[in-house]
Amino acid sequence: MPTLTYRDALNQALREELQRDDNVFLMGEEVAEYNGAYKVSRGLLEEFGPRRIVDTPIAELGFAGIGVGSAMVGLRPVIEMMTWNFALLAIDQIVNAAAKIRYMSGGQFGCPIVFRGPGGAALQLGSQHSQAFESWYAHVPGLKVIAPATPADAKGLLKSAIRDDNPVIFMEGEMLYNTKGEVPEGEHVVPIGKADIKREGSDLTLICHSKTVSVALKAADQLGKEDIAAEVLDLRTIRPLDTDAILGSVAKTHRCVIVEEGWPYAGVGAQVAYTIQHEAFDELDAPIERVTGADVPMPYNRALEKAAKADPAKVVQAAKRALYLES
Amino acid sequence: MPTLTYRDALNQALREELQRDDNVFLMGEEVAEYNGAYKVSRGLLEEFGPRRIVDTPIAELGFAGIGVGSAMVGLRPVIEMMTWNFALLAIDQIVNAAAKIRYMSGGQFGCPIVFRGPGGAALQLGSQHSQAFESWYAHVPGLKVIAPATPADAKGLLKSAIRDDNPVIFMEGEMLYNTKGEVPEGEHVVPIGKADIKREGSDLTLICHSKTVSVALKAADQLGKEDIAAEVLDLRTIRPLDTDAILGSVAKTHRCVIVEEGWPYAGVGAQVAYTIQHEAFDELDAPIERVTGADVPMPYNRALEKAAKADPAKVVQAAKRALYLES
Amino acid sequence: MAGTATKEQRPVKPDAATLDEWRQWLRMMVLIRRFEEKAGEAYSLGRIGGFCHLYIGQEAVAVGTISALRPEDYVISAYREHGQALARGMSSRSVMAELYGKATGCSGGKGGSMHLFDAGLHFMGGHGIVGGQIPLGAGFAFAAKYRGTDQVSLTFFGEAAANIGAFHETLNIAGLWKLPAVFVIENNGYGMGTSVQRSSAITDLFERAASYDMPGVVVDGQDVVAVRKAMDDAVRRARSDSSPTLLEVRTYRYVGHSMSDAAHGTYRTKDEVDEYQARDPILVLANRMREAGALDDAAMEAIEKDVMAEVEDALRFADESPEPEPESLWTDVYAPRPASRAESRDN
Amino acid sequence: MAGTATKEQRPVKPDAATLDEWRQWLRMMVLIRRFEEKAGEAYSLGRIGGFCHLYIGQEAVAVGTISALRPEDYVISAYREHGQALARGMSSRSVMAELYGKATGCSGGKGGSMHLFDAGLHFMGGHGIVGGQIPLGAGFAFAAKYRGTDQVSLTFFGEAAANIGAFHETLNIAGLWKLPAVFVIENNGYGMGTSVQRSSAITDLFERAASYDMPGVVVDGQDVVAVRKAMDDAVRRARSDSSPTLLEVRTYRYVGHSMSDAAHGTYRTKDEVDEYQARDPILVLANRMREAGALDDAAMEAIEKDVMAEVEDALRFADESPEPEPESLWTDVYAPRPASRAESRDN
Ligand SMILES: Cc1ncc(C[n+]2csc(CCOP(=O)(O)OP(=O)(O)O)c2C)c(N)n1
Ligand SMILES: Cc1ncc(C[n+]2csc(CCOP(=O)(O)OP(=O)(O)O)c2C)c(N)n1
Ligand SMILES: [Mg+2]
Ligand SMILES: [Mg+2]
Repeated sequence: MPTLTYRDALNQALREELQRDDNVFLMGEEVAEYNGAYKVSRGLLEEFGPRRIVDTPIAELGFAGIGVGSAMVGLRPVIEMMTWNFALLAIDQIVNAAAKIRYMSGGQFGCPIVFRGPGGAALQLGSQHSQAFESWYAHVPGLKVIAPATPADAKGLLKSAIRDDNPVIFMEGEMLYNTKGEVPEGEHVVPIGKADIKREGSDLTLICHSKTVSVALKAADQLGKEDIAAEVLDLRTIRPLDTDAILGSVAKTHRCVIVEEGWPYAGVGAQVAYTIQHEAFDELDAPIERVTGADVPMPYNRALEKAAKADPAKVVQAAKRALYLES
Repeated sequence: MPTLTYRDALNQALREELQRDDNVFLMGEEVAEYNGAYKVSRGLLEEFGPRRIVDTPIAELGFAGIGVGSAMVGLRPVIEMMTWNFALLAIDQIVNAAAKIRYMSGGQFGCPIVFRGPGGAALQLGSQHSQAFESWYAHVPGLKVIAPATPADAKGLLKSAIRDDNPVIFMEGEMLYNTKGEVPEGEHVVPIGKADIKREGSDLTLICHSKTVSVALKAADQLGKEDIAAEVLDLRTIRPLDTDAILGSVAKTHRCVIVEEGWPYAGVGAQVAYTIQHEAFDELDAPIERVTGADVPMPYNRALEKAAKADPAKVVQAAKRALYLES
Repeated sequence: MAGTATKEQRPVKPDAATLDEWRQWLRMMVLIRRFEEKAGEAYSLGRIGGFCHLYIGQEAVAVGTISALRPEDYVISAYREHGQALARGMSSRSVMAELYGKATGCSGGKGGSMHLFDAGLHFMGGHGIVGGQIPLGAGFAFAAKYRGTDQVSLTFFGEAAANIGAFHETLNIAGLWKLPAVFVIENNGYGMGTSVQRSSAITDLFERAASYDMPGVVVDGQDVVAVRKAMDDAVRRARSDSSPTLLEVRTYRYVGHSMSDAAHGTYRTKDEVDEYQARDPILVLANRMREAGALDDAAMEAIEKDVMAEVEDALRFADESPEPEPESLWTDVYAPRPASRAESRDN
Repeated sequence: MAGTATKEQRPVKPDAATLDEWRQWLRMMVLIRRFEEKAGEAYSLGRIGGFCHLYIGQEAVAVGTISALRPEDYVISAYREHGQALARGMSSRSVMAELYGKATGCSGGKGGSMHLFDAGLHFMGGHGIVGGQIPLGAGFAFAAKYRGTDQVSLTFFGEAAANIGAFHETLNIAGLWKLPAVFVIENNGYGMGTSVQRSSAITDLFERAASYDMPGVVVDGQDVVAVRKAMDDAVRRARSDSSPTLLEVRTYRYVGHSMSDAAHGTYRTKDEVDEYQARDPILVLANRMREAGALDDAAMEAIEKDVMAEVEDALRFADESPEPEPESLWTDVYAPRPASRAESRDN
């Protein structure tokens, strides 16, 4: 199997879906002539031309809505948000149009659209450029939310997202674009709504997604050295949640730490924790722990930023709390 | 003590704060000449004139940002969102400017601003006009979020919000505007961050806020007829959460149902449930239950809409699940 | 490009085909008027819920513009869209049933007054967020261009919506990309209780077209013939040259913003309303037809009778239609498999 | 109101006061140039992190506009704001230390390159969301009018930001309410890799002022004297008549959009960059001064030396300054009591 970067895996998914279906097009700021602000769309303009790879003005609300309109009449737009921070300007079109068109119209119109781009923090980009909005979009019925952690999942889930008949929020990570992994060639499709056990273990479950998968894996390594076997469960899809996989793992381990990049209040972890205590109350041997981004706007300074982020040390500590090894 | 409607209690709070401090002004669509779309600002233009009661064009992003700018230089704007649904268009200014100015500037600038207006569903207003966004704003560090249930709390908390030096999201309820209650005259200030026991009980805790307080109280009445003593805890402030009050009540009752108007995924209830299981794991005798709005866009049809909303029957049922009386 | 103003024009001798068209327009305008009056009554009786924004007084706008389109073209509007839905050919029954929230309504009772949809007729909805439909309308035009069809997209919005960001972003893109779209500012003078003078730095809103390199046109919205003429030009530009137009239509709503707003007395005078009613769009067309010898009292009465029968039938139909199935609460959230209650255990 | 174009103007005989001003402007432009060059180097060495958007080539815009203000006026900008911060009088030390993320930086190391603030100098920040600062700038003007002061608010943004909703909504309100504001479009031809021709339906962006009932003015941004002249007019309108201006300043950035973007080769040619450099703003002013006999090689060298000393000192200061206290992660979230770690147990 070829080894690709996460970036190139996304690029491959886009290319293959563009080839497969003429209704698919890519639109956003700098996606065409500039090959993408983060080069995810490199070479696509050359291959597919300006009809299908469309540079826009800086007008997130406008081009998001143009995408939604085109999806209502059967095109399958992929709208690149240069980063998810800027999508706040477009969120009315995502929440009030894309997510509701099917319902409001009594099922007459669908909205097969993908909004994609990097979310969360990169390095020292400061408060306005370092936000993870998974839980916001997952809050909204009508949307699906995906956040892949590996190149293979990135490819397979983006292909699924483009083929899905619903509006899909697809969250990538700037810090993941250069990471590498094996990626199946051609028709590699990962189903939406299925979590993935990235490492098996029986002592506790580390639930994670996107960038925090590698954090959890590193923590699991460290815990392994202390003979603690952590299972690492990558949600991959944030909405719909793979409740079966979550409960299955917790039924085995009885202890759980949820690791996410975003802020704590009503984050993804809050929903996961609610679900576990509700569905598997008697399975739990200890309180569910979370490791989240610090509950502050992201600071610029490098050391402060590092302190604000979830890291393996914090996960190890939380795991030990969950194991009643530390308080 | 005079009996006032929730609407008039808000009006009184605005009037008193406008009288107290010339830096306070009210801005929004139809707030002045029209006396407010929901008449919360009735009479204020007449008393304070167009300098302080300011009608705006339909430009939520623009006038929210103008408010934020004016707050950075020391004014104390109260920005009326005709409903919180429309604030999605302004959310970039609320999240990326108001909530972060203090942090990004290293504490040099504050942003003493209140965004207020009705949230959640009224009657048959359909998908785009019936959304409860408490958990979204509460997710964001830098913001405070308030959602009062009674006229007295509405007055006391709005006064506190206007005097607070932070950006405050103040969520009212269109269905609450006509409800009545006793309201202390003059200087009645309810502290931000303090929940309130609206009814005492020892068998289980119903945690609620805003419109669901009356739902919980009705459910408690019905439960009372079956000799089940439910405590009704009104959060009043959504962020910061009054964790002490929540844990205090659960330590007494050991069982809990959270009732809220919004959608379930990563709602306020998810955060409350996480907190309880985390801080009071051994106090819980049963899984925490939630009654939320249905996980769908709001339908127009009256019966469907009713089915989508939290109601006393659903709360009674959930309470019985929490009491292991029903499954 | 500066705006060009099109004033009311009176063709000297209308031919038979023209008179035929006029007759259809007249009937449609009367239908909208009576439909809305009855909808208002039904609202007062509690048969219609939520918000209800009537179109009375603005009939010539919907009829003059939509009549210029082909079936494959797209129409999208805001929440004040009953008249446009009817003008597009949706049945009085399906619209009224939707206002009643019935299963037979155009949106299955889930949309309501603000969210009328008809996929078959390419009626792309009523939308409730001011300006929210403007980018969607451009999206249909984008799709037409993408596919190489010669479809045209018609987007309605109020004059107050011309101050919101979505207007600006969309028109810039439409001008830049030369989308086959017609953007109609339905200028009825007020956004709720705020006059255009109090909401907009300039009141000749068609002049904003110059910012977007597209023609800006203003037309008298009480004269359906003038509206149609201006729309024909705009549609031609869109269909043949793939180029957009900003068309401002000056009209007036006789009734309140919605059913909870008084027609006059707060932000406008009765005199002002009376003044506009003197140039009622139905009257203007009827007079024109009378002058051409194509309408007499009997014919007018016949139209009224025919229309009233249709509206009464629609009311009866709506009244007798079934409510949506309770399970439909959970359908149409996702495709293709409906969401099941089991996935949403918390309610 | 149609736009009026102001072209480069050469006063025949500058007086001593003028020459004095020019000398200050020249020094400030040279300071900005050298500061930015050194910031670029420090970035390449990893001493500065995140995004870093340099101002090189655009110096006359900041200096020509900000020099027209009084201390009590307000200035706000986007993320390309180092030059404006310096022009407003912020010390090289506090700006460079902020780029280094140090406690001594103007924003305590929490803001970084995109978020420079100085409350004392009414420098209201660098902002990272395109167009986000435009309503804030209008807010300062609103506050000035509210309080009855004669303060003026100056808001900078790029030409690509003129296509975003916040621009439209704010300018309409500013025109409608007659706010004492100057909106400066810093038109450097590109938004990242997209030329103005590919992002905007019209490229004479000052003409958009007509949509908002305010004067639209365009000026050569390579000539600081012309910029200042146009700004003086705009400030006068704001201060005396409380009326806003849209001022388009045509300029050019010599370097890439940010440090990760090449100066040329992808979306523009080296020839194009060279062409603009031939009309370098420092050169244009220096030549003007030489013509007036107010500058010779020695004087120029003295300025360069003085400036380099200041920049070197700033680098040293930034380098030697302490990191922020770890606890400062948790402060400045809320006022007045800092958030404590205990309230945020999950991290
Ligand atoms: C973004 C947004 N803000 C506010 C509202 C509330 N609102 C509904 S209609 C309306 C007035 C719109 O006026 P106009 O665009 O002129 O259309 P008209 O009602 O006159 O047809 C307002 C303020 C809304 N629906 N959406
Ligand atoms: C709303 C938003 N969309 C996209 C971006 C990414 N972005 C940052 S700068 C920029 C280009 C802005 O160009 P212009 O306004 O001309 O300013 P310049 O960089 O030329 O100074 C873009 C697209 C952003 N920061 N905010
Ligand atoms: Mg109107
Ligand atoms: Mg630029």
